[in-house]
Amino acid sequence: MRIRLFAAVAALCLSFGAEARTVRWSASGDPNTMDPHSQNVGTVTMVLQQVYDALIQRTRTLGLGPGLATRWEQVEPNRWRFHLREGVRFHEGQAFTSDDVVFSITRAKQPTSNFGIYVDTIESAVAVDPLTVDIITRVPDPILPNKIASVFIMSRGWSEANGAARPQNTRQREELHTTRNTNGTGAFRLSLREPDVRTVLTRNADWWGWREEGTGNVTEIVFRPIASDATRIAALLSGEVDFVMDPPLQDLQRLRAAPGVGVLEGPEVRTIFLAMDVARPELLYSDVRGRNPLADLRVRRALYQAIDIQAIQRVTMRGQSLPTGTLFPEQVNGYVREEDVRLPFDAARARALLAEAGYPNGFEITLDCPNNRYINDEQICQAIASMWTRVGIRTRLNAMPLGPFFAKIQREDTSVYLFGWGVPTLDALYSFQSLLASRAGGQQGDGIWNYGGYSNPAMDALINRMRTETGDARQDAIRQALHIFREDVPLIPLHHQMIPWALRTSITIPHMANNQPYFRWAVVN
Amino acid sequence: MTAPLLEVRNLRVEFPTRRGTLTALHDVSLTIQPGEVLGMVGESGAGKSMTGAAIIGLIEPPGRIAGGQVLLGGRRIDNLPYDQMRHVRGRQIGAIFQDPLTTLNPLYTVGRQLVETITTHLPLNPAQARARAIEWLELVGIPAASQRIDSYPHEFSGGMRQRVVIALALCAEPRLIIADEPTTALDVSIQAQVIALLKRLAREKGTAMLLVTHDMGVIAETADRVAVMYAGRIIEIGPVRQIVKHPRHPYTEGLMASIPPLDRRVERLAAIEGSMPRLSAIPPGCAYNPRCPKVFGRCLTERPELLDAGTTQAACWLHADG
Amino acid sequence: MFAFVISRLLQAIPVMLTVSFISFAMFTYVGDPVSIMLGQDATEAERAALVAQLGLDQPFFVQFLKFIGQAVQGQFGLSYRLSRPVAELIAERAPATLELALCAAFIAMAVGVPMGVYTGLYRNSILSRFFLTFSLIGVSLPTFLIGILLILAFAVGLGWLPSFGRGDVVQIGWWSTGFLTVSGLKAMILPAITLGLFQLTLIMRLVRAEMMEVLRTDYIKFARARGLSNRAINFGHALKNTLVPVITIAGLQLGAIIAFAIVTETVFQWPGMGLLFIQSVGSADVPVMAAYLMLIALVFVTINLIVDLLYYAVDPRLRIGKGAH
Amino acid sequence: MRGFFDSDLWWSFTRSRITMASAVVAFICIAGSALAPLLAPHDPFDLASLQLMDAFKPPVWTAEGDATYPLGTDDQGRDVLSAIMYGARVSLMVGFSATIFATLLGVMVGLLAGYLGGTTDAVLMRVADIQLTFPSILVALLVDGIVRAALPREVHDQIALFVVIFAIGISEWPKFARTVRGSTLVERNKEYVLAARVIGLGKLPIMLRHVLPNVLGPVLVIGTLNLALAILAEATLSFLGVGVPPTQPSLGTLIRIGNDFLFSGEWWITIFPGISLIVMVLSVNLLGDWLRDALNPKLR
Repeated sequence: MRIRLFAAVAALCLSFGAEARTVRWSASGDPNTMDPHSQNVGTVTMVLQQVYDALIQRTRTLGLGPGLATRWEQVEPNRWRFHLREGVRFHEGQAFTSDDVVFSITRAKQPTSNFGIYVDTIESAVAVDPLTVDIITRVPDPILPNKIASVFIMSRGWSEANGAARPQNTRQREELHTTRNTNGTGAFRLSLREPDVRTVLTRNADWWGWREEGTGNVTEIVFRPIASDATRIAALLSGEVDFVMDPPLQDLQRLRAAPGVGVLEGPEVRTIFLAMDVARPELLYSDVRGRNPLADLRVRRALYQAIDIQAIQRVTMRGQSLPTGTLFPEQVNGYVREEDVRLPFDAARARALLAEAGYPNGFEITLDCPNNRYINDEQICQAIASMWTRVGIRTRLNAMPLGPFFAKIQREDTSVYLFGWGVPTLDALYSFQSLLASRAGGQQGDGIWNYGGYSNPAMDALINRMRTETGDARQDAIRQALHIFREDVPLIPLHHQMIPWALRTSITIPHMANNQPYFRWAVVN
Repeated sequence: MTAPLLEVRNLRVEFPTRRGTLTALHDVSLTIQPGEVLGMVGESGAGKSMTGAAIIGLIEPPGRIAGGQVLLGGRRIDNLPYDQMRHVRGRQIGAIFQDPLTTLNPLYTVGRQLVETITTHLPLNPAQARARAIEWLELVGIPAASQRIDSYPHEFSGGMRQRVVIALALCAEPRLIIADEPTTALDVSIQAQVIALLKRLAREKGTAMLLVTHDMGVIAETADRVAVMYAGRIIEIGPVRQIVKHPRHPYTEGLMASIPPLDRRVERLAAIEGSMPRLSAIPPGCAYNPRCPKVFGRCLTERPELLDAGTTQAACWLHADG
Repeated sequence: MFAFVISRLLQAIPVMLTVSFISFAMFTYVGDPVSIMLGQDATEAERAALVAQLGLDQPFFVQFLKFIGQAVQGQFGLSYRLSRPVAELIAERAPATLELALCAAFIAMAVGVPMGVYTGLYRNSILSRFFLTFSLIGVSLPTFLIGILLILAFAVGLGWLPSFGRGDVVQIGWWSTGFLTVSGLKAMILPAITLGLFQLTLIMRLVRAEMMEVLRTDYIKFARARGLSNRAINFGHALKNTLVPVITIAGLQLGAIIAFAIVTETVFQWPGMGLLFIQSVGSADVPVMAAYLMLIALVFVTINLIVDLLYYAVDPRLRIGKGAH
Repeated sequence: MRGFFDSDLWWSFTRSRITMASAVVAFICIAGSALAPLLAPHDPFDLASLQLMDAFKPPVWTAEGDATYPLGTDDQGRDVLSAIMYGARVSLMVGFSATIFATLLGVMVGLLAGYLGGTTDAVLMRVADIQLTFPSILVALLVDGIVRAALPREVHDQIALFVVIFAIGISEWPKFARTVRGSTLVERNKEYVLAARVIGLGKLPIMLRHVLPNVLGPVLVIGTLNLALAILAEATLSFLGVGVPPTQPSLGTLIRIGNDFLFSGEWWITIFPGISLIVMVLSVNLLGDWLRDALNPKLR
């Protein structure tokens, strides 16, 4: 009897030892929905990509690997065929079929979806048989797989049964079943969701991917948002949290020194830059009347050369940035090292350029800046405001939270603003198309984030070539576009962000340049 | 002469203030025999109440007894530690304050206040104490005492409340009562009843009493002897009849002249000119000299001690060689 | 007794009406719900349809009555920020705030009253001076600074206590409690101290002032003259009379604690109503603000009622109604 | 003035070393912040003078300190001492303005209620009672929240300072109103008021002449203690991020910003503003305490 009891206790201990592998994870923001097609925001994706799979999944090196599709091919210029994985089931038991893929792609195309950019070229999705899907595009789309890797697959039956056949419309303040519930095929399932408080994910033992090489042992993920930087770091240091995705830069030194805590460093595929209103005849927020100084290349160069990027890198970013002179970092397909050259920091030259352009006494301008979106965004803006003021461009800083900031720039109610751009497709076109293509007359998705109104026919032509051409011809178009970017200064590039992650040394997880933790590869000791 | 119940010798009370020390009582000496009623009169601020408070050791800080002695039944009590003095208060010396509205704790029933006083001092259990409390309420003339015992103070009228206070002061059967203006706050119609009650109980129980008042009429009716205070000193002390009929100190004379006589009509009452000096501005010599109609040279420079003046003692140079 | 409660309840009605009016005004006129719900590119027809649908074209009083009707049922619509029913959001967070407030109030009373009594009784002792200095510093320290310093010392420096959140909670029906787990209790300590400290010093100073006032009264002097023991005088007569006004203020302070929880919850990321409220103020989430206001008003009215009843129980003068004096 | 130095107030002032010390400290705070533009070693608002490379300099007495920046610099190379002086200026300005606003409003309402009596009195005091039920910080937050929701962002930023003053002021007036009303009621029934009315003098001038002097003491005490509360309220609002605009940082704003650097070793960015705030509020509180004791003979 006693022996049996002992054995039972021992077994219990063992099973605990073997199974309870919890990662307590924190970041400043909480996902504002659990709907996989509603908000294309990192804070939402970081949770949902644990729960939902896409047809194609990112590999550890951000390459493309099989996901719910085991292989795919471009059968015609306008038609891609995906062969689906067999025997996959959703967390609530529904079998995964091609019908779900068709449904999910259609859902992502709905107007209430925020994922349009990933499905913009798609005409339709057709189920060929239960395990084969064809995606038909309006134009040949060489980078469709890159985009489709960001579209999560839902169950048609579950979504329709729960009245969530279209994505939640966050603009109209509605709540759908999908706002708080999930039903994916992914490595983890959502077991508790308390918005703003905590989100608990538990291991989906049936996930198809566990059989593969290099998967981890995490059984439970507890995510708690902690908005205050100081509190978040205190929680990590005191052992209440294991993994902080966005540690404040000023605390890195201390975190590195703390016992049991380490910092994983690495670049992010995100470039921080300043965008300017170059289109209006007169700026909205400036004292210059009758003309737009920012339309003048000399003024743009003056603004550029007034910025001491090294100081920002060293002091404001504490070394956690890669100053750049180009539009995207080297991980992105199309990167050209020769074009990644900054105009040098030269305050005297900046003043001279201003005088040359007819502003010997400088002018006044308002810099719009988010204060909780990018790493040290407001501090960067403060530093730039002071640098610009020193060469005569008296800068008023208008820093605000992400929500109002995005609303403001989307109204084009701005003259200069700080912005950051990540490239989830890891292809140059995504950046050029969104940021620099003319807004008027272009294709869907052109210039959707080009709120400065930059318009250059040469650039538009090159972007069109990127869309359809392949191989060296395409690379040549990218090279030329990057050269125009460098010469014409449509945006003032600052740096690529580094994204240090802070975590207990008992945890290993691959650092990803898309700033997404993939807990399927995490190991807890 | 029997041994006095209370003897106060050269009592001196001081108040340190920011502008130097004020002396509230100078050299106050008096005796009270068992069963005797000593009246104490004087203007407000003369030190009457202070004397009473000093005797039961309840001078408010920062005031303190700076000199002299208080003896009760031959035992010195002014220097007793708090816990021993506590057994003197209530048990040996009872006290009655001026305003019955404020002397009773509003949150406790009168019964509870009586019972706690009784059980503090007498070896009675709560039930016995309660019975005793009811007796006392009856004794002081509270109608339906056995019911009213559970009433709160605010449920009684002013006169009734003072009766409750008297019961409280007497319930542990002290040998001396210090009654500090017990009727001042009451309606005139009730004053006489309360005084009569006090007098009757004191006599029945053989309790001595220090009756502090500024009402000479009450003194004349109740007291055996009278002490007159002025500016912190006793300036005349003697049997009540003598003081009333033949005051020896000019101040006492003035005081007596201000009493409306009951037996004849007068055109106007004599009032003493001026007012008592503040403690911080007592003139040299006799403190009464600025107001005294009979002032002469010596009064301005030397202060008179209590001198025998016939049947009383008076602190006045008029009796220097008397 | 019954009449007393009824009269107090009747007095609460204008308060609640006023507050609901403010809420309603906020809800209706601040932040233009139509624009918020439709976005900027809506047509005039769409606007008109929504106006009719929301009943915004109806007379003012009809709207107000409807608002009250819905408020009574706890319906405040969806949060602009979180797209979830406001009532649900608040119900989820209320237990956290209430538990925190109760703990803080307990600390404030359990420590503040004895300290106040002590400093009132022994005015010049060294300990009293120490307490008084402590209390002055206490009222001069902003709550958020206390919280930051406590985290720095006990969470980061010593690592004894958690720095944020509620720890593990146990769900009892709709109520989530942190009292039943070790981590929940540990998580409570720092926030409760932070929140309670300011109130503690207030209560201590109040009790001290009242105590000194009471000790000067005639009935205390008379009690001394009756030879009662110090213990009976200080802790019976004096304390009981001191506590009458203290109950009132302390009751009101519970309200203040719930309000100040906003600050503490921000510092400690305590998932309560205060944190929800401050996030709503930051993003102009009017439905949450309006609902929070109503709820707080309700809590305050309730607290006031309880305070009155306590008063009634403690002070016999109130029991026979007015005109007793 | 001689009368003042003769008075009990002055006497009790000279008796208490703590009070004198706090008066000196309060004076230094007020003078230092009022004259910040003249006294501060740097102008923290002059963007052109900021050198990013000078950021995060520790205080002068540490190994890497720089005499140019006695208390070190913040993340933008701003001199912490100057920032504190300018910040205290905003804090005190808001505190004083809010308190004066509350005092004027409270005294006016109190006089009116006490003087008019009847329904006006009942209504005004009921409003005060209701508001007193709500903690002032909540009222201030609500006022700020409503204004924030009602006005466009840009407009709100421009008037944010006034919103904060208004919000804090409006949350504190009932205390004043109650005190003044009480005194007014007492005075109203005094004989000289009745007499003056009989000879045809207006009641209001009498009330003003006689009531105001009588309530001056309590109002001064409440006002002083309230100043401390108002400064704390402003700091709290600014710490919560809903207070003064970031372009005019107060001590609370500085603490909030510095809070980010508290754990990373750059403690001076938050500790010095924190200490300044505490010292300032403490000295005002001590003065208020002394004033209350000195004006309230019962407590002596």
